[in-house]
Amino acid sequence: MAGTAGETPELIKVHSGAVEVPYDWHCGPYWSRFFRGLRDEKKIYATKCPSCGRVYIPPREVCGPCFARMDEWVEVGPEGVIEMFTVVRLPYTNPSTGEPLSVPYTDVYVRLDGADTSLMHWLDETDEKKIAVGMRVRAVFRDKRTGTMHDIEHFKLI
Amino acid sequence: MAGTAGETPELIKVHSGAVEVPYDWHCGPYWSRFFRGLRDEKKIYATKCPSCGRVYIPPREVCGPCFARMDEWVEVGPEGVIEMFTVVRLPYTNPSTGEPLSVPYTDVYVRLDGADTSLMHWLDETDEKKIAVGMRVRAVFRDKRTGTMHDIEHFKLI
Amino acid sequence: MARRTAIVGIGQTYHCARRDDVNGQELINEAVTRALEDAGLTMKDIDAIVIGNMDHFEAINYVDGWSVDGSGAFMRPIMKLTTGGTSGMTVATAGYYHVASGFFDVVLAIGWEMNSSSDTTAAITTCCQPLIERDFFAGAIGPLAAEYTAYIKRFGATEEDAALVSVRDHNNALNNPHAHLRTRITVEDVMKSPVLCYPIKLLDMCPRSDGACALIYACEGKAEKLAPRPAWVHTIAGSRDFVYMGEPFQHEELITLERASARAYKRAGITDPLKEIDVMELYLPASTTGVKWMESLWVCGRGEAPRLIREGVFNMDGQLPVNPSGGPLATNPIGATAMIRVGEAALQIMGKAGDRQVPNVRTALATAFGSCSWSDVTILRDTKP
Amino acid sequence: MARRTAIVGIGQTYHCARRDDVNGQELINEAVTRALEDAGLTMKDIDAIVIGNMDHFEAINYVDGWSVDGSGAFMRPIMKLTTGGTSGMTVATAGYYHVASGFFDVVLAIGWEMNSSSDTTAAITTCCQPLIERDFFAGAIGPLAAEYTAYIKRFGATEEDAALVSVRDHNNALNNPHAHLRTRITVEDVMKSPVLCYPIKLLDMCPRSDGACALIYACEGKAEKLAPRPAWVHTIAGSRDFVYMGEPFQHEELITLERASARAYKRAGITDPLKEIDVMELYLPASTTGVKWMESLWVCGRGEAPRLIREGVFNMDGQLPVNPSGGPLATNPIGATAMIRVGEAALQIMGKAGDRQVPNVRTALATAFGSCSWSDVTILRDTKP
Ligand SMILES: [Zn+2]
Ligand SMILES: [Zn+2]
Repeated sequence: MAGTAGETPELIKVHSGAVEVPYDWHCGPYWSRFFRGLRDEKKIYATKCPSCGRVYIPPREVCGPCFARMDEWVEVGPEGVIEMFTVVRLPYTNPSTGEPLSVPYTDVYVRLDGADTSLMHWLDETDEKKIAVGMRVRAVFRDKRTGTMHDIEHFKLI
Repeated sequence: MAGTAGETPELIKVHSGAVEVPYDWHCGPYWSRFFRGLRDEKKIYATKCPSCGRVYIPPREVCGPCFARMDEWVEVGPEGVIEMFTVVRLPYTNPSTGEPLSVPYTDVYVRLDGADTSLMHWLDETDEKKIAVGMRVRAVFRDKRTGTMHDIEHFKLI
Repeated sequence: MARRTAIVGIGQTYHCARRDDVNGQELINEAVTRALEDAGLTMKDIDAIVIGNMDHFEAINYVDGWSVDGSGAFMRPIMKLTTGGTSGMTVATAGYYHVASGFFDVVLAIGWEMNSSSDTTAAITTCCQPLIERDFFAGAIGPLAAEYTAYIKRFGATEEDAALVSVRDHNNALNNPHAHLRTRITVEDVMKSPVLCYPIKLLDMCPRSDGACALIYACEGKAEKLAPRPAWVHTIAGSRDFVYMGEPFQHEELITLERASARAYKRAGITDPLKEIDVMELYLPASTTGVKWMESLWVCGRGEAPRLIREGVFNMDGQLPVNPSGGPLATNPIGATAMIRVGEAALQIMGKAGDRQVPNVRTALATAFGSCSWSDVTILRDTKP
Repeated sequence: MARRTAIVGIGQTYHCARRDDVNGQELINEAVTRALEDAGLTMKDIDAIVIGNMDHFEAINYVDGWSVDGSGAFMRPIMKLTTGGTSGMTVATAGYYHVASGFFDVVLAIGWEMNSSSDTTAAITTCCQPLIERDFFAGAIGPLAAEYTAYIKRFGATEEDAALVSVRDHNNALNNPHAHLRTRITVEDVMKSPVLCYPIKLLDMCPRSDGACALIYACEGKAEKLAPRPAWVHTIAGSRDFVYMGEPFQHEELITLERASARAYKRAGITDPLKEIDVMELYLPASTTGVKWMESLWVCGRGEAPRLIREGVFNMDGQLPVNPSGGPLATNPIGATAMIRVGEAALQIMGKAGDRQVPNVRTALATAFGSCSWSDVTILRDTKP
């Protein structure tokens, strides 16, 4: 009989390999228009609440505080202000690829001109001594755009 | 401005590719002993409840109905009876690989001799006319065993 | 001890195979907006929210978080619950608890799913231990197919008995504007449809739908003002069983449904469910379960279900109509499916079920099914408990 | 209206970085068994169970299902809840609701996590919309790091202020036999530890732990018999905010904690929390939050937290001890972490906190944090509400 008293039995651990499941995500009309704006016009579109007047980026159907439907579109950016930032130095697994992310890179929260919320994106500077809250930045668009957040390559300090 | 009235705007759908995240699963002492039994002895070990006497396969720490800890190990099988079965003809994605499973194959619930619960596994027959509830089957072990459920290649009709 | 609580509003989205026209949040908002309209309320009237789905079907976790604007949860208490197929009723139950406890007066419960985001069967297999049973599981279909082979062997039931259930539910759905599948079918159509997992064929099995449902629960004192005929919750009972699929109790009867429904009947004072219940909305994921599980609802003895089904007892014009809406065989946005059962039962009580209305409904029962073999039961009435 | 309810039993497992010696179900059983022992109960006394974790951290969904034997849920009502980092308190809250509603007398709440099963930061990023923010998110660490850059800019706080919090919590953990990390550290150690996401360094951030916690809630009438000094639940309040990370309200204060704690104080009759609360167990995932979020708990004005921290007000010998257990910086089995806060607060009320006991605790507060920026607050007292 396996595992009699006194023995130190082997404990088994199983590595899954990658758990892979493909997904399709629907963007719906709001995100679709936002992505079309990036791809086709190199412009950043936001929605404006008819009730409180806040301008939301990324654009969306409903203003949470007002529970009001938004139908008005406005252009924001492409410049804005760093509201906060972090330089990421910890490598972790990119869940979209299963591969480690290469570090360092900088995540930045940009309050685009004309917007009341901030857009998360990358900044092309990873020395924290050269970055400060309040600095102005500008979106750099890629030449080849496919209708995703990465149609903006990153933001740069100006 | 993108998406003016009257236009039928493009709706964007994004395919994720495979969402890949590697996992490590701990087997703990009960499953580890079970897998060691398959791998090292070609034997199927189960646990027996000290309170109600039920013999559980796969083995586990706790008898659910009694909430009693099980420390007694017994050997069950390798023969048993088909309690129920299904021949799978619908192809679906194997979440462990992201690839389509090849069909048909037969899932079988085997009440192993000496056990009070059934073990799920494969049967090497996919013609439902040749399979019946109540038939006797026997576990076929692989030559090369690694300490997983697949140390049993499949069950065969006897 | 609990405060009396009723359903006063129901909202269902347009359900279909692919809702490409909305993202998840917008789908949720569609159900919420319709439920609020149905109850004549605005979001300001909602004290708390409960929501649920199967996160991994969409690979976007924490719907309670990312749907806040659309669900109306901004600065409100919200909880997410997921219990597999039973999720929709778990969420509904939690909505009920929120009000019955006395903490909140008016509560919104939301179930939803964008099934088209992934391979549903692959996603369902992840409820099975990867090291033990996952490779032998085949999602929801495999075990349901297998258990019917045992039932056939024991009681002489046939594949045609299951087909009769499929025909009933599919054809009932013709009366339901919210149903996803609305096509008239025959027993022959079912028998000729492709085998998915023997003996379950394509038309025996529920589809995958995109959709959402929202319910509004209100306390005594408010419910009567919000609805002319509120659907009062009389009892909710749930039962869960073993960890592994091959357990001793689950193959020839659905023990969890037997125990949950027996408990619910006792609490509601029901001794003869076939006579005393006016309509049932059952979570039947496969037509085979519409045979086998009727016995677990105590409407007949062991092995008697095939006869009752052949006699049409559960048809719209029978003694106890089952699934006037068409049930999950017609519409199955998984995280919403069980909630739709409760919502459809409530519509029957409230007299708002339109072309699918059963006359004079005073007592309605809804069930949910999920996970290994779990069951929930809700009983609603037009009178206070 | 709600029935008076108290915590009467607490069970924690051995917490460490890798519990290779158990599988998930066995880990859960360890906490359950200890909680039952602590309350002097057997599983027969338990009427219902609530459980929660982050399924995708282990890639095995539906813990409510596959853990039934170990959790004791066989043929009992069970619910699974998941709300991100707040899960443990959401589960505890649901346990409380189950009893307060009058439906169940004695209820078991379980939080657990086997963090070593996967890359926690990768798993956490899946709470972010994959199409919009996921690539810019960096799990729990990134946003917490970023918000401290804004706080530094606005109020002149320093990285050393955060390090003082880290030193306090790590060194408190030396008194807690259940703590995962038990090493004495200094401010210099923190400042010299590797940067994870600027300005957060390794010793500023919680570890990943394997572990579980279970609480037992009992109704008035039973609670007094089960515990000489039950921890009575006075109020629970939760608040949730926006969908996206870049929203207007969250960067310079934690609005959800401000609103939830204000609501909790009002219900509990607390007007000066610094004086009227005897101990706090706070869900501080990073030392930086132990600076910034104190203001959101109304214990000081805006920008004043650094001064109070430098003065040692929240140390074990200060006016308001925070995290005698060491908090999440010492122990972090994510689905259990928030429940451990409630359990540790209850131990302080019950006088069973051993070497980490604060003298004469009459009122204790626990918090939870998760998702975008969500907050839950629980207030316990030694007297009935
Ligand atoms: Zn607004
Ligand atoms: Zn037993």
